[in-house]
Amino acid sequence: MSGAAFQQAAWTVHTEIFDGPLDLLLHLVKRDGIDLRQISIRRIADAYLEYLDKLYEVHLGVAAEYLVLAATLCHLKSLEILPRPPTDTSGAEEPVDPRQVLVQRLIDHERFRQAADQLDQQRMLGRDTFAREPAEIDGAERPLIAGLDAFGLLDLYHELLRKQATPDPTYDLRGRGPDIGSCVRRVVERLGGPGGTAEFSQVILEIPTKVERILTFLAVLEMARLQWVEITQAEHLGPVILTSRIETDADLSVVVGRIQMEVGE
Amino acid sequence: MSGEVHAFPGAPEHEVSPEVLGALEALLFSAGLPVTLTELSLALDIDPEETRRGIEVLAWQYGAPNRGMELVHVDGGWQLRTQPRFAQVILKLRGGKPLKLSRPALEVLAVVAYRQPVTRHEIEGIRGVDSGGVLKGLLERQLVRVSGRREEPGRPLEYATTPEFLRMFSMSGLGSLPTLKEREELLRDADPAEE
Amino acid sequence: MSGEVHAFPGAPEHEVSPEVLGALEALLFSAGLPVTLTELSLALDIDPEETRRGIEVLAWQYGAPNRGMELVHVDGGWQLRTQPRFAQVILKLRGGKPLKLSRPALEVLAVVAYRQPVTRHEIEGIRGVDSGGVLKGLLERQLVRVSGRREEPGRPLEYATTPEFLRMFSMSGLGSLPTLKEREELLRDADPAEE
Repeated sequence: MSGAAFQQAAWTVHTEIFDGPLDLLLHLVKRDGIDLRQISIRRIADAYLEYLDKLYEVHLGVAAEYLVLAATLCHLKSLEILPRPPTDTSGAEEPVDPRQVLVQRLIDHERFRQAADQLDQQRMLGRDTFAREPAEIDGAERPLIAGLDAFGLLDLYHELLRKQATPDPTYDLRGRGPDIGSCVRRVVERLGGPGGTAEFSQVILEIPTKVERILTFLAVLEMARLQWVEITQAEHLGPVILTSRIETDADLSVVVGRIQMEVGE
Repeated sequence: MSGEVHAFPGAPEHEVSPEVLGALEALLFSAGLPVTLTELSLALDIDPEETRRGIEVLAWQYGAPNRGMELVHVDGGWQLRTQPRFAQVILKLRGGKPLKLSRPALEVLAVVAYRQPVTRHEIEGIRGVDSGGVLKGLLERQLVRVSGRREEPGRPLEYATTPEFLRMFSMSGLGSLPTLKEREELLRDADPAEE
Repeated sequence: MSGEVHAFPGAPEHEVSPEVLGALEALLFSAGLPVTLTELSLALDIDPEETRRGIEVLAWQYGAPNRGMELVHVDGGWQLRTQPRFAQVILKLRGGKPLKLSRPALEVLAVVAYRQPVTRHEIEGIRGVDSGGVLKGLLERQLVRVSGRREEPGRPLEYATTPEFLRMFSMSGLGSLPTLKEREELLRDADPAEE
């Protein structure tokens, strides 16, 4: 394979042709005409490793999941070469043949690849066939429901009043307006001493104006970069927790001055 | 919305291929909105005159007693619609589902409920957006009524809620509207950790 | 291409009044979404058996070469849709690209469809690749939903397909999924000696 052609082929590992290591393995099995019923682990392990090697040659990063399969194949290959330990006849359970596990995974993978093909051949709404939007029915004829109770109504009213109470601030252009320094101070004070924590969204919501919220957001990012605050999130979409890492006796004005310098304020 | 139904008395003489008729029907069906002769001709890659003849044949076919739609000339284009004589059954199939009040409607209702009698100007002051259309809808639905006129320059109309409003929110009277204080108490009781 | 079009070879023998046929067509046209026989019968105030005959006659009539739609049994109901041979002209009129699902999206959908309820871990075991992003996209498009939690350590979420999935792939129910190929069949297909 010429260099350019190979580069092209290698590149496709991360695009549509190989969607993950099993996909690549299946491709190699088919390419080399390997019979799945008498699969030689050595043959497909070698083919797979050789392919990964070529990827490294062209300095392409290989995703971790490709390496996991490589390790599994090497392990299987070593089992095939080593003599099998005598099977424990007293145990009722048949030992699982790791080769069969791999074959089963390849078969399942192929099975669902074909199922995906079949889905794609279904008459697809929006591609092969089109329906109509439901026609508008004259709303005046239909019964109305509120969708919320009296407390919900009150909440809405309360929300409107609160929005009205905090109009966008007006700025005196001669002055400096809100600055990042005061935002840093606010976050540090809110978190308390070292180890003090608060939920990030709470911290932001307590701040009255949009501009200060944005500045505080930037301040927190900058503080995290300087390792003065730790940002953690226990689970995806879970709450984001800020933890203060500033020593109690640290001079806050130094901290603030550093950030102001960093952001060029 | 009005539109003109073209009922052609006899079968049009024009020869139009079944394929063009089918395609025209599919296009008009899936478009929903009125489509012009030009748009149809471009999509089908045929002469506008042929499209016009096709439309004429199609409109005539929809005149048969076993058809449910009609072809209407509206807004400079052609549109498929259900025949008016089926309005009742359609309403029976689809009209039973209740309509939910929109967020703007709920907001205006909230302001009227807590501030009544209130002028449109005051409502808009609190919501920060024009509320004329929403208010009109609520008046038509009889959730809000005109209760009088404010004694100030321009004598603007004042709005208040109606018995229908009380019914919708299952309240015996305006006295049952919860207050801000009650709301705060409720929140404290519900989740002490949150305060 | 498969799909559940009921093309009746000859004219159905049933006598159905033109009025019922017209009303059925109007109902299906205005509903847009699939409508069940029961819903149609209630709206028309006729016997479900008569509705069924009406649907049969209507489906047969849509088989004529000059028609643009077809009557499809999908998601447990009946829906009017354009005939696939007009997909090109419709897309031309709309000026939009046809809907396309990516290969990974189709594969994840296939695993969810055949193995539901299924966990993310199981999907990734079959595909051999992280599928979180694809799954999220399918959830957003409402082709897949969270159906519950698996009673096992960590209580992982389980996923299943939605009615929107059936509608998109023109299936009357999960029973219409093509049968999965068996192990022996796949091995035979893959056998290089037989190619």
